[in-house]
Amino acid sequence: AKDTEPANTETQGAADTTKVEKKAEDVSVVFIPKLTGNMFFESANVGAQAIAKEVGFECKYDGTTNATVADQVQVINSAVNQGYSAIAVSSNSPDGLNEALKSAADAGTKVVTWDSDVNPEYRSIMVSQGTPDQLGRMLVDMVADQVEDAKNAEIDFAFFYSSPTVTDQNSWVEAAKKYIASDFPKWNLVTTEYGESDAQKSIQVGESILNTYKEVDAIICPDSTALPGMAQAAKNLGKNADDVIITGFATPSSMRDFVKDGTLKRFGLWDCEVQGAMGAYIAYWLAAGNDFVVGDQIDIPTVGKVEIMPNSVLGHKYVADDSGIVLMPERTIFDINNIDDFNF
Amino acid sequence: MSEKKSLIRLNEIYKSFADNEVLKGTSLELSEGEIVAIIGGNGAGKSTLMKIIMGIYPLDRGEIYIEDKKINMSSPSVALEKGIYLVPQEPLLFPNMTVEENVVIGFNQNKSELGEKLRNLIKQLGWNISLSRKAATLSIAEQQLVEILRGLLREARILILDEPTSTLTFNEIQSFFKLMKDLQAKGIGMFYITHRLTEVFEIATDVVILRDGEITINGPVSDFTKEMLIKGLMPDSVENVKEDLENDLVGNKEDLVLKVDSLSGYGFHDISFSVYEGEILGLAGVVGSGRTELAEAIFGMGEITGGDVLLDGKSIKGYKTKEIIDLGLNYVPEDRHLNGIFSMADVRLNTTSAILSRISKVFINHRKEKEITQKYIDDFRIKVTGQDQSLKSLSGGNQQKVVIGRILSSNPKVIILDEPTRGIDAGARGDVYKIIYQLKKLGLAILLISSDFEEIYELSDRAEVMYHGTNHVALSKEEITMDILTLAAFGA
Amino acid sequence: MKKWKAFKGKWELSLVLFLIIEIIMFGLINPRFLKIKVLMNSANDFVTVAIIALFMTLVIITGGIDISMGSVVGLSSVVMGLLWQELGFNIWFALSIAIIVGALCGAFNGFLVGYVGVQAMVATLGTSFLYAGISLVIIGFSGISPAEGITGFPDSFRALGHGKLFGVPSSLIIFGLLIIIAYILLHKTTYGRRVYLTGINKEAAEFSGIKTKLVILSTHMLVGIGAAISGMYITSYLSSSRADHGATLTLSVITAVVLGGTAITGGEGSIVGTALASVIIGLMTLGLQMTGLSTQFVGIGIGLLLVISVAIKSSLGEGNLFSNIKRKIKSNNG
Amino acid sequence: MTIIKRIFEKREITALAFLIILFLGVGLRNPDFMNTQSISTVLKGSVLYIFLAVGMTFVLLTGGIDVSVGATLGISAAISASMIRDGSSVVLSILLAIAIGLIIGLINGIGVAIIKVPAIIMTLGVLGITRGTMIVYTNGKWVENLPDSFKVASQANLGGLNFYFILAVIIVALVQLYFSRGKTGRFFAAIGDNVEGSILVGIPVKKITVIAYVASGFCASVAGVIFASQVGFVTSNTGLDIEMVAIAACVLGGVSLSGGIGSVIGASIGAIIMTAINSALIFLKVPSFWNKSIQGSLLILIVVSDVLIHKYFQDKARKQRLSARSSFVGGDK
Ligand SMILES: Nc1ncnc2c1ncn2[C@@H]1O[C@H](COP(=O)(O)OP(=O)(O)OP(=O)(O)O)[C@@H](O)[C@H]1O
Ligand SMILES: Nc1ncnc2c1ncn2[C@@H]1O[C@H](COP(=O)(O)OP(=O)(O)OP(=O)(O)O)[C@@H](O)[C@H]1O
Ligand SMILES: [Mg+2]
Ligand SMILES: [Mg+2]
Repeated sequence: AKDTEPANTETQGAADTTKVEKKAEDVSVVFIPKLTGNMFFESANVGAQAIAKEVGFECKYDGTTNATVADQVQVINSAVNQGYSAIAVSSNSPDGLNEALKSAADAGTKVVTWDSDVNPEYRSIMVSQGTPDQLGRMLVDMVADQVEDAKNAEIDFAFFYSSPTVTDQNSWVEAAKKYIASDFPKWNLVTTEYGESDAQKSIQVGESILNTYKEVDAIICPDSTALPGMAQAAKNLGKNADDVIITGFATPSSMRDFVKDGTLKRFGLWDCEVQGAMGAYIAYWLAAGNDFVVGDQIDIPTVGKVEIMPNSVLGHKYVADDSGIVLMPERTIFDINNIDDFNF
Repeated sequence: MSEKKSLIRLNEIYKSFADNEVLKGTSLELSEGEIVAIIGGNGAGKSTLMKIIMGIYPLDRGEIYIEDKKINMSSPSVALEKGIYLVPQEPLLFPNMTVEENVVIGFNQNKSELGEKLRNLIKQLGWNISLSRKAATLSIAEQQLVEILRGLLREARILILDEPTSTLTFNEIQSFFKLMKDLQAKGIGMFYITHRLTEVFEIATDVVILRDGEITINGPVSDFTKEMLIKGLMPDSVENVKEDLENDLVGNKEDLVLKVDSLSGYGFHDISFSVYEGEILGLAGVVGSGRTELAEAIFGMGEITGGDVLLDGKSIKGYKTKEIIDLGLNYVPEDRHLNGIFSMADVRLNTTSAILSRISKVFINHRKEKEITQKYIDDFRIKVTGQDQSLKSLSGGNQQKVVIGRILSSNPKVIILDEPTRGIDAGARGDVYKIIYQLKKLGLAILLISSDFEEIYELSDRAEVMYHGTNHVALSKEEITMDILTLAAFGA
Repeated sequence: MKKWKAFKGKWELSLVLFLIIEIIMFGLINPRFLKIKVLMNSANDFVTVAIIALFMTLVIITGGIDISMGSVVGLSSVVMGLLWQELGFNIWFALSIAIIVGALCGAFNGFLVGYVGVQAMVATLGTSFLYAGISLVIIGFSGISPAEGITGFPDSFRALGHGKLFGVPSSLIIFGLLIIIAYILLHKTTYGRRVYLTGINKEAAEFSGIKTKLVILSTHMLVGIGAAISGMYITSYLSSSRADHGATLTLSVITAVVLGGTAITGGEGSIVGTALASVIIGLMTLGLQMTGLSTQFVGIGIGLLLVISVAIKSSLGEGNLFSNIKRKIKSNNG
Repeated sequence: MTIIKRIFEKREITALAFLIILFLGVGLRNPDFMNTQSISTVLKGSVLYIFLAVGMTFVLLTGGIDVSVGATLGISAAISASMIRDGSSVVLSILLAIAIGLIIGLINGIGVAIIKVPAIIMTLGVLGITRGTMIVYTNGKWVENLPDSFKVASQANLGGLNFYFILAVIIVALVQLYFSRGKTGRFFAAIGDNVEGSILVGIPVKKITVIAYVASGFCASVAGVIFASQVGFVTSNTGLDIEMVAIAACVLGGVSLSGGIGSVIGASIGAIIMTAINSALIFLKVPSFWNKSIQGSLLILIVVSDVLIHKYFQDKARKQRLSARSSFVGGDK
């Protein structure tokens, strides 16, 4: 890999003296979720639209109801065909979009990813909520925090998320398993179940998990449908946070009632509205004619300055001047104390 | 009879299907207590006219008066309300319902009362039919009985019977006629469609001949003789086939083609007979005697549990239908609609369906296909507008000719004809008979299954009579008479 | 009356007409739509549906249906990927085996429908679960991370989905070739004739010595092969082998076949119709997107297109809406 | 022999037998599956499918099919949930959701019965349109945070049985009664059995067909409301692919896809089977990547054995009847 050369003729010195070469109205961004109709992505879109309005560029939200690579490729192709200047995409697959993104780049479209990355050769910047490692650890820690002497406790736990084919949830779960194996050797995985992003099925499967594995101590649900489903299941069976630890990732609004009534104590997520805003803005920023090298900073209205870090922070091998990562400032753990502070 | 109250009057009815003008200003009247026999060639428009009365088809032009009031016959429910009921030519039962459910459906009365009435009716008719059987398991004949029961139970004022007797046995017909007479006495008017002229004289008060959508003869039965009616039906004066060919009737009994050797299966048992080249072997019997099962078993479509079938001395037991056709045996099925025709497809596709692999290797040879189809259209005088006319728009007789054409296109040595003239008019029947003779002359061995004893009598060189699944009696040419056939078929 | 009838008889012709109107209309809304490159490249996206639809036409003509092909697409993709990556097979050999797997899946469908006599919809509903399940099971056993999938295929294989010949994208070439094959198969060979005859009247076909069970089995097998080819194409196009490729194809495939004029009740239909309908739907999707409509609403457009076109088609038939209206008008005048 | 035959002819009984075997079989490996809690989970979970299957049975009996029920369920759930969340009266919201279901059913019915669009096409089109409309209505958002009072209804028990399940049982009983005793109850099956025959005996075919689709739309919208109450939040993919489960349930319960045969009791048992399989696999502690293939295999196994058993008895009956005909002569002679 080439070494990064900070010397750059166009953006001399500090990158916060950003030159916007195009007028905001001339820039159009397509903001692409993995699938539409999922609360997480809809919230991200709220952030994206808000910043688009604030800055004054056009931002189209486009996706399909199916989280499949093929559908997403079609959406990307259509964006390129229509002559949009940039896309910000949350990818359904680390590699399935490569070709579509390559032709997009060839056609002059700027490519940014958020939430879920692709091979870094095929995008400029990724707005990351954290590495799989970070998120996997976070899942485990949210359980460990609720257990006395977690290191030596013998607890039975289960994973419950959307499907065996979904990319990012599986990557977090893989990381979580590794972390448990090294740091919590006495923990015992009893089952992994899937809710297929189907709310009703999630409840039924949730109840069945509780009925089958009566001794289960913790259920980790890194899926925004499975977590509320699991919580509702526990509630239906009259269980609360003292009987079984339920945690995972979901939007605070879908979990508010469960936290308040004590069904579960804590769960996490990052501020997806902010992430959406960052993704959309960086796409706009690039399309407006800005260049960067790794190490530069971007000033994002309403968010603040963020630094472009090398791909290696996410463990990628591909390192280049024009390909980097922007990390989200913080991930949040929600509990009874702060749940009312968030409205996404 | 003119003083009688008019039940229904049709005035100048016109109806066409696409370009096919079926009814051309037909007028007809039915009064209380009349039985009007309607006869006419296949495709003359008889069924169409009746379906218009029933409100199944809308009419293009014309008026319908019921008891002198003009009625807009927009749907069958209007007709039913006015006391009209049609026993259709092709039974229209609900296969997944029991016989009883089939009969009582659509009534507004109490079901148990209706059931009671139905049982009485059956007793009165002396028919043997189980009310709890599913209609799907009924033979066509039994289905026809159920249809008739429906009509009778409805106590219609106007009853339309479209060829009700075409599948009934002699006894069943007699009890049915008796019942018709009872109804007649009660003042019920009936349209009675048939292809059997003897029945016209037996039961009808009036007779109407419908030819190409126009009424050519109309009047009391007493004004006509059978000969007059035949003449009215057949303008082209169809010559008497039988006499024409009498000389050739000596079969060449040297070459045995098909030999059935104590064959057993489901519905037939220990059947033996032989068919020789250039010979017609009649297989008589009443409906339900097991002939269709036998024929289907020979044709590779039914199970054989014992015995053997030899074609040219070679056993074809257990062969697939395709192989049997290729070896030179072919079959004209009994149920034309179910097993015989591809109704959506055109004449050409129908004709060549059994010889696809013969006229073409992989790609269809359209030229050859056309030639073959045209040959049969010409030979059999099939009335079509072209080779690409769809089968469903042909009349029954012409459909049957197409089926026979298909069977022959496979160049068989033996053909089995199962009720080849069922529901076919006298004209077309003459054509079919001629075709059968032609085939015989060509040296084909023919097994003719028929419940029409007259047909067996006229055509067969020898006859076997089946009764309850066995071949009961074998008759030589001289022995074949209507009396003996009837007696044998009923087990005597 | 005559004109309407001729119109109905030539459903394909009205599809062509519709296609032209569609192109002009979308072209007027967004001129970029008319760029040859955009139009040609749109094939990359709809060809996965079109390939399967071509062969599905045969199944539907026999009176059946196959709703498992989406799962076959995923299964064939996974099989190929695993053979190549885990067992180190040559990519083309792996591809051939994947197509054989597709054929076997189809054959099993055909066996259930033709020989056992299970209703096609039910049988293939069951197998759609089964085949999708098998993909997951073999992934589960292979120990491949479901998060990463299988990727990094050689360039020669990637050319399948990305290559160009005289400027024409490979997707169009594959589509064209398969149209020709399917057309010849259905309209020019005795096999095609048997397919029609089986669909019109299975019993009568049996009495004509046609092995209808085999015909049914083979049509399902063709769909299986079509689905596997589609799976290979999409694997190459996306350079990624995944179990959920094809998960959402079913409805589009059936829509294309039916819009193409094939009667869902069997006995009637044509390859040209299906091919045209596939293109119409493909361009419709592209066109609606290019009007700025969000992709998730394209379903409304396709749904309307399907219902309206089939309603028109059936209204032109005897005894339906149009002729009824005509008759009313006529009888009022007369 | 005849008893066995009777039993196999009554498809409800075979379906029930399979359900019991499923419970016993799984219960043998894991007795927890047979405790009241798990059974109640299954029954509660099956309510949606029962409603869908009942509606679907109306349509299937007439020889049609309705693949739009999932979308109808979704849009009704979204409408009722969002109105209730925004403080509208619960009754009004439910009525409106049901009205939407009735309208969708009416559109389907008119398309199929009067314009004569093949059922699968019509409902497929309406599926696409309804799904799109639902997304427009919800703006792609989930409907969340329904009042607890509305959610609690889904947990209400009467005599140990879930309230919604009891409701479903009552509806099934009423519909079954209507089908077997009602004046027009037999008409649905008659149309699927033989349309021309139905016309001939004066059955108002168009009207009854429209009613069938309206009934299906009604049931789907009721299921939608129940979904909102049971789940407590309505995602945008609510009801996605659920129509296939409903159809599979009907088929398992002996409703024929070609029309004319079937009962709502059978369909409901089928619905419970489909739900029970989901839970059963968890209780069997099978690694969950097996779930789909086991579900598929079971579905295939059930329908194949059903078809084969049926064929066997039909064939046997036919052979017996035919043999009786031909052997009768022995006694006669
Ligand atoms: N539904 C239809 N569509 C198109 N053509 C039809 C239809 N029904 C009947 N025909 C045509 O109308 C003509 C009259 O048919 P119809 O059935 O009335 O004859 P028929 O006198 O009853 O003959 P048959 O003695 O064979 O029963 C035939 O040419 C037939 O092909
Ligand atoms: N009880 C039955 N169950 C099922 N199919 C039957 C039954 N009875 C008759 N069939 C079928 O109906 C058709 C017509 O039967 P039909 O009653 O005419 O008797 P058959 O045995 O064919 O006698 P034949 O040909 O001597 O009149 C045949 O194809 C037969 O297989
Ligand atoms: Mg007739
Ligand atoms: Mg017979």
